[in-house]
Amino acid sequence: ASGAINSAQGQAAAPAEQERTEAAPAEEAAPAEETAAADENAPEGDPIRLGTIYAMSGGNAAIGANILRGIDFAVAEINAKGGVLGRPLEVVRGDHAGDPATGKSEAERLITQEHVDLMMGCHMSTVTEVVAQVCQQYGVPMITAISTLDRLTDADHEDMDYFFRLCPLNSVYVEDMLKYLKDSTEQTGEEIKTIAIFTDRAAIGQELIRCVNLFKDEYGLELVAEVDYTSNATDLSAQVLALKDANPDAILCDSYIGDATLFVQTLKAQNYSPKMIVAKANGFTDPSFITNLGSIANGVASVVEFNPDLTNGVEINEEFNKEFGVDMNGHSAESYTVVWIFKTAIEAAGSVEGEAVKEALTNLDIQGEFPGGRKIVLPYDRIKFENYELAGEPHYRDNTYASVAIAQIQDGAWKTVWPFNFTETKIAYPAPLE
Amino acid sequence: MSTFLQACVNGLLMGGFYSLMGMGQNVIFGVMKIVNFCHGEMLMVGMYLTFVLYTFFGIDPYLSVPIVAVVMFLFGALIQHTLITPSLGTKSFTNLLFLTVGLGLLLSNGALVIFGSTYYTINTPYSQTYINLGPVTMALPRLISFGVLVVISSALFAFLKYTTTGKQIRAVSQNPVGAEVVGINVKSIYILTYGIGVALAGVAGSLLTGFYTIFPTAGASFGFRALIVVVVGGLGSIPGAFLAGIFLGLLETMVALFISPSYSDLIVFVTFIVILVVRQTIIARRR
Amino acid sequence: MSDTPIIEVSHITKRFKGLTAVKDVSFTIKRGAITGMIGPNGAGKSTTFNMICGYYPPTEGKIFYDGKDITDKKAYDYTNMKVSRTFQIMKPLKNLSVLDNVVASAWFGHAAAKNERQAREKAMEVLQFTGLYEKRHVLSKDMGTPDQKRLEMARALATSPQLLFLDENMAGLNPAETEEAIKLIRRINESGVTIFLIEHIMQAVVSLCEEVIVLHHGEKIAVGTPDEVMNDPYVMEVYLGVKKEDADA
Amino acid sequence: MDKKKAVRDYHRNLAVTAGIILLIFIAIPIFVKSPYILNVFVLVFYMSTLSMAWNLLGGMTGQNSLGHAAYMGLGAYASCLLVVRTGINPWLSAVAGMVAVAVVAGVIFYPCFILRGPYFTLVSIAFGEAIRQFIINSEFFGRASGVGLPYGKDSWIDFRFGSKVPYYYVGLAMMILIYAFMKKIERSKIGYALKTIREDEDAAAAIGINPIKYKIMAVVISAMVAALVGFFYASYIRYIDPELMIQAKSTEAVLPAIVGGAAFVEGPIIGGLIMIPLSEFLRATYSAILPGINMLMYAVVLLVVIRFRPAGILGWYMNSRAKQFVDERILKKPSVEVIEEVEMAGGR
Amino acid sequence: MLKVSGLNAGYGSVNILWDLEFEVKDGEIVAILGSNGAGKTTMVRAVTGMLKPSSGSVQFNGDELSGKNTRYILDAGIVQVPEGRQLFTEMTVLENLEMGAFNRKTKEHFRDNLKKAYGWFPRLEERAKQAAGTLSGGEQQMVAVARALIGEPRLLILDEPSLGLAPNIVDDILKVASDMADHDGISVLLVEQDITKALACADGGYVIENGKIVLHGTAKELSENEHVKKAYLGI
Ligand SMILES: Nc1ncnc2c1ncn2[C@@H]1O[C@H](COP(=O)(O)OP(=O)(O)OP(=O)(O)O)[C@@H](O)[C@H]1O
Ligand SMILES: Nc1ncnc2c1ncn2[C@@H]1O[C@H](COP(=O)(O)OP(=O)(O)OP(=O)(O)O)[C@@H](O)[C@H]1O
Ligand SMILES: [Mg+2]
Ligand SMILES: [Mg+2]
Repeated sequence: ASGAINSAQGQAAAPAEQERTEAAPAEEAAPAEETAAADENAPEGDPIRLGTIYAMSGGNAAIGANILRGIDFAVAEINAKGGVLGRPLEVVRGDHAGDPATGKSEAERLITQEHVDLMMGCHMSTVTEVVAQVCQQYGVPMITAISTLDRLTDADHEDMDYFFRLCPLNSVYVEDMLKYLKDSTEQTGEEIKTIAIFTDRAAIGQELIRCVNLFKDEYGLELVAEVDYTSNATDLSAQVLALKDANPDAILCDSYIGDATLFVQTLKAQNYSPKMIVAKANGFTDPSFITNLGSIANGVASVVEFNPDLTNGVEINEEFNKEFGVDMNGHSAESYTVVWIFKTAIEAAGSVEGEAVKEALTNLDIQGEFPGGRKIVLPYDRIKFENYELAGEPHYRDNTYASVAIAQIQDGAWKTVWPFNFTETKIAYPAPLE
Repeated sequence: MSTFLQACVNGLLMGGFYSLMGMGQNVIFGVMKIVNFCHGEMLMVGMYLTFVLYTFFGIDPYLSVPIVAVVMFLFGALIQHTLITPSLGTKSFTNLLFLTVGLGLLLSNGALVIFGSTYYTINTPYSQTYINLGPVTMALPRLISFGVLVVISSALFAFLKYTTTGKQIRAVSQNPVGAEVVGINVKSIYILTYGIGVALAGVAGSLLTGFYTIFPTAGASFGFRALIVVVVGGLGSIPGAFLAGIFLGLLETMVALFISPSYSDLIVFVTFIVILVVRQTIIARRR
Repeated sequence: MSDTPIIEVSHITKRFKGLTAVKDVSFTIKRGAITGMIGPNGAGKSTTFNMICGYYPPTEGKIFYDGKDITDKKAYDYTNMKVSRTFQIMKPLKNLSVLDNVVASAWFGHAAAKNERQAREKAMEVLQFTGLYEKRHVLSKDMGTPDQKRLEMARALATSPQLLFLDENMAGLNPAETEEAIKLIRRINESGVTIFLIEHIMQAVVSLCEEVIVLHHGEKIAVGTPDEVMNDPYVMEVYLGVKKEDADA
Repeated sequence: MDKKKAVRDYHRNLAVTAGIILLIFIAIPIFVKSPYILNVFVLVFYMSTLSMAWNLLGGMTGQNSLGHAAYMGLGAYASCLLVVRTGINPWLSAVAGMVAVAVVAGVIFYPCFILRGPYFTLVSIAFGEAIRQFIINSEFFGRASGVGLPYGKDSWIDFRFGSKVPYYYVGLAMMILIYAFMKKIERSKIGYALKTIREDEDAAAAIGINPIKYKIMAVVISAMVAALVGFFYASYIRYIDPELMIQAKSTEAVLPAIVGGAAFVEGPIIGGLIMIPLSEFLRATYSAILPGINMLMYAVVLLVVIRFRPAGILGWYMNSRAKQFVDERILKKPSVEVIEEVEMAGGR
Repeated sequence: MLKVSGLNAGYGSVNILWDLEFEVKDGEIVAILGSNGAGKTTMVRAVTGMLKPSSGSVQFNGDELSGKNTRYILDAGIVQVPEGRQLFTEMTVLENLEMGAFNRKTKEHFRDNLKKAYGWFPRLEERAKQAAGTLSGGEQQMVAVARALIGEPRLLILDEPSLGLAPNIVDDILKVASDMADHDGISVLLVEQDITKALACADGGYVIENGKIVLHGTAKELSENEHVKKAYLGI
């Protein structure tokens, strides 16, 4: 199903190395232009308004914070280089507090009161679904950077031609996770036969379970336990005991940051060291995950949409860390990229008019690097929104080139370990958790 | 078998926290007949306080327990004096209920404003120390916490049962006017009890930082469990709250172990309703 | 029909845990009359009363109303049977006006109002009858004891009872106010309502009651006209507190 | 004779004032074109209606429920699932949803009515959580992922519109209808029974009220109205998930009543008109600058009202000069005695 | 002993008591008469500190009590049997009585005082372990009086002690009051509706109407007063 995506990854490795040297002069040239451009253009034009709708308050506000860092970083960068069509970008923030009704209300406010030209959001697919409808109704182009729910772009949404998705779909994530499990034998010498799922009972967890069931037979894996809990759990020891009892070769998990932290602590407390833990990003890749857990996080692996050690990521991560004091994570990197996509599309359309930008997005094809910007910082080298079929279902306007890597925490930092041709780092097996 | 033993120990250790929260809630409810709906948020404030003491002053979380207790007591006393006491006069249970709900909103969003949405933990040299007792493993912080809270609960029980102040508290809880008649300063007792209740929640928060993340809405799940504990253990009964807390902790782990972790919440809520209804029916019959 | 007693209490007993509050008590209440019950504090008067009115089930024994067994009837069925009561410890609907207190009652009972207008009219009538009319817009919690006692009675009357139970409805009234209350009760009785009352104020018992039942330690120790009962030496000793010397003299 | 006229004039003035207020609401969509502002009104309408549902139980019966989000959510689920699974008309599904919720609420709460005061509140929370957990664990209800209603062309039959205006009018009509209904209940036998129960259950039994019967009635009516709101919500947002039933949502349902004045049928509407625009305004203005500050300020407003105006805005108004002025100058209200006298006279 | 002058008090903005003046001497029983709602209980509350007077003075053995809290006033020796009893319903009878011994050094004398109290009300000894809330109305009143006596009052205030009591118990309680006045030099302020009985045991009395004192005199004077006869005795 994701053959195309895989081949993209395969190709990405080598060119990325070459392009790096080429890109350097372009980057150096930029500051010269930038000063000139900044003086003439940036402060003058009417700002182009980019609406963002994320949870700023409520239980999942931490995710919103990471996303907005990425957006702010990109906007600063773009404005410093003269903005878009000579006009500065301006971010107008909305807060959906995790609630679809509030999301709808905010979308309406941003569009009709704040007159935003573009929209980004949300971090909960359930809210994205509602917000996308509002954008469609008012003809405001919207890109979601991180909503991975497959359904968002399925046949029911065929007509929603103002809505685009950058990130991979859940099924892509999960299939890559399973692929990693299989490929790992090559390095560890042990075959993974049984798996267990540990996950939140919220929508994210349901998706993990659904997708694992979709692919497990194809990869010859036996699902021996499905263990779930309610978000912000007070205690996970019962769950950990259930996993311990099932004793799988690998655990797949998806949790928000608080539960992810508690999970690893509880593994230690219950004296259980699974040999392999692979997470579906989310809380596990939140910057505070490693900070909070310290050495006991070593060995946890996760899907990453971005990692600082990716060839294209090292530089931006340094700047980003200088600015915010934390590493760029997948959410920050993806939202950073979306801002650049909007810039590119607007410049291609020559206006910010919704219809024109939508057309430009439909036809957009970014290969390697953004015009006037960096190379794509994510682990793939092309961005194009396409209609296609996935597992026999039609999908619309997804970035089919999107893919993910797998990283593992080693010596207190995320190290990319898969695909193997992307990295030198070897899998630490069994996961030490200390 | 070893899983079962481990589950028992886990339930016991966790139940201790529920007990502590429940006892705080119970002291407040017993005396003022108000359900403190911001009890979980008070726990959260205690967590942040411990965090601040550790990060900026390097005070060990367990050493900060007394400091947190005092600060939270004063904080509770202030709230009682400025907000709750005046509203008690209206005799409106609804208003009092939503007063504490509003306080909860205020506290959790206040934490969000001050500390942001980041999840923090406190890592002490011993946070990753584990003790093995035969087939059972226990994290040292949890064990210490449990010990501390057993001491606190017994102290509280003795305080209410045997000291003059304790008796005054009980007298006020039954009849504030009568208490005034025999010379008890009812308002001070209110301040004292709310202070104690809040301090207990704060201490629970402080102890919890040993193995739980700190974030603005951290208290919510604990707050509701405190309510369950109070009701199951019997309003006003400190030993009841202690046992009910342990019971709840065990129930959660046992349901997760023998039925499914997915249903542990559902079953806990249903059990709660059933216990409540059955007990009240018996009480009503006895009338 | 008219000679069956309106209430017949047959061998009722009530035990609370270890304590027997009422022990094998039997008596009847005569239709159309005012019957009183007296006895020392804790004798079991209110308990007897509560059993007849369906608040406590008796541990043993039966209660008949118009010859029908009503032992197991629920408290809220009584107004439909034309029986109404007041409480020793008053229970006004504190946050409602006096008028609304009574309107609420007028909606219920065997002759319940069919609509709002009827309910109000009936309430107004009762208020005038009980002398609360002037205070109808006062919140009931803002009234003093005698008015609240009167309100208790008004609420009971608004359900159009044919049998009315009054538990210490005159406690806390001074002699002048007691006279007023006595007149009111007599008026109610004259309108055809049978009354059963508990009272410690002898002035009222003597002037109102046709028959008096005396309880002591949960047992019936005497029954008769007020005169007979009050001259019973045992009653004098345990209840009236007439000094031995005085009694001898 | 002129007493009669004074009363008639007063009633006329009342009707005219009500009419003017109604006209203003009807006219708003004609003058206000911003969909966002209309959206805020729609929010006010359905939240106020939900709050009125709560108030029947909380304000009138004295049973403080903190589980109304669950009734609303169940109503939304029932009607959504019916539409999605069986394809029946949404309006029919609304009725079916209300009936279903009424049955569930009545049956589940029947044994709980032995509970008084805070016990009832606690059970209502546990009940709400239990329902939510049940849905999250149920494949039939779509687990945590929720259920979406199909989009499509504007249609009255499917109660589906791109524009806010139809929702505005339906919402307004719903609110007014429920208001009239609640007003009717308040003055009826049920209303008096509920108020009596609130004040004292023993006293209620003494005058012939079966407390359990009437409390169940209150819970069933209240749950049905909440289910109706759930239907409206689902049709408006077109997507529902179990988060709809979290306890914070139940709290939100109560605040309009508390702020407006729980003792009055109008309380939830007044409170809704104040609190919902306030919350929207605070979020729009401050949430992006300093996350959390909006809810913080909202909480402060709530605390200030409870602390200093414990009877709510309406309770305050009732004892204020403003009311005196309105009564005397605008409505020309005669004294209570005069009104009473005329009414009683008219009755004979 | 107790000298009240110019006392004004009320609830919120409503003034109930208007310039009250009265006096209770050592060992004297003073009756306060007045119809319902006249302000008698309000006066008791103002004297005992449960209600802050808006102006005026309450002097007790030369000590100014106005504005002091209940505890201070209790320690000074003014103990009341409140209207409505105000017992601790879930505590046992014995515990209720213990609660009466908070002031001064009464804790030390508790055993002796308890014995005395049981002497006056033998029924309480029988019911010592029963929860006060389940006692009959009259038994509860006994507990309230006993609780006050255990506080070793120098001035005992009884607010409607006869309410709901059997005639013989009323006599008992009034007799206890007179005995204490006669033998222990305790003064008694008696608020009572049973005016005949009250005046029979009192030395002097005051009549309050609408929050003002309208009459005062010896018990004999009052019981012969035409106004008292007409308005309060219904003669
Ligand atoms: N807490 C209160 N708030 C407002 N008004 C009150 C309060 N308590 C009493 N009042 C009013 O004060 C007035 C005097 O009441 P008070 O209780 O002092 O009368 P009383 O003489 O003791 O009557 P009773 O014989 O009924 O005990 C009454 O009009 C009463 O309504
Ligand atoms: N619910 C209960 N539990 C235990 N004992 C009770 C209960 N209710 C009443 N009693 C006891 O039963 C006895 C009779 O009480 P009851 O209230 O019937 O007395 P009464 O005759 O009405 O007295 P009074 O004249 O003082 O009102 C008392 O000794 C009382 O303590
Ligand atoms: Mg009695
Ligand atoms: Mg009084």
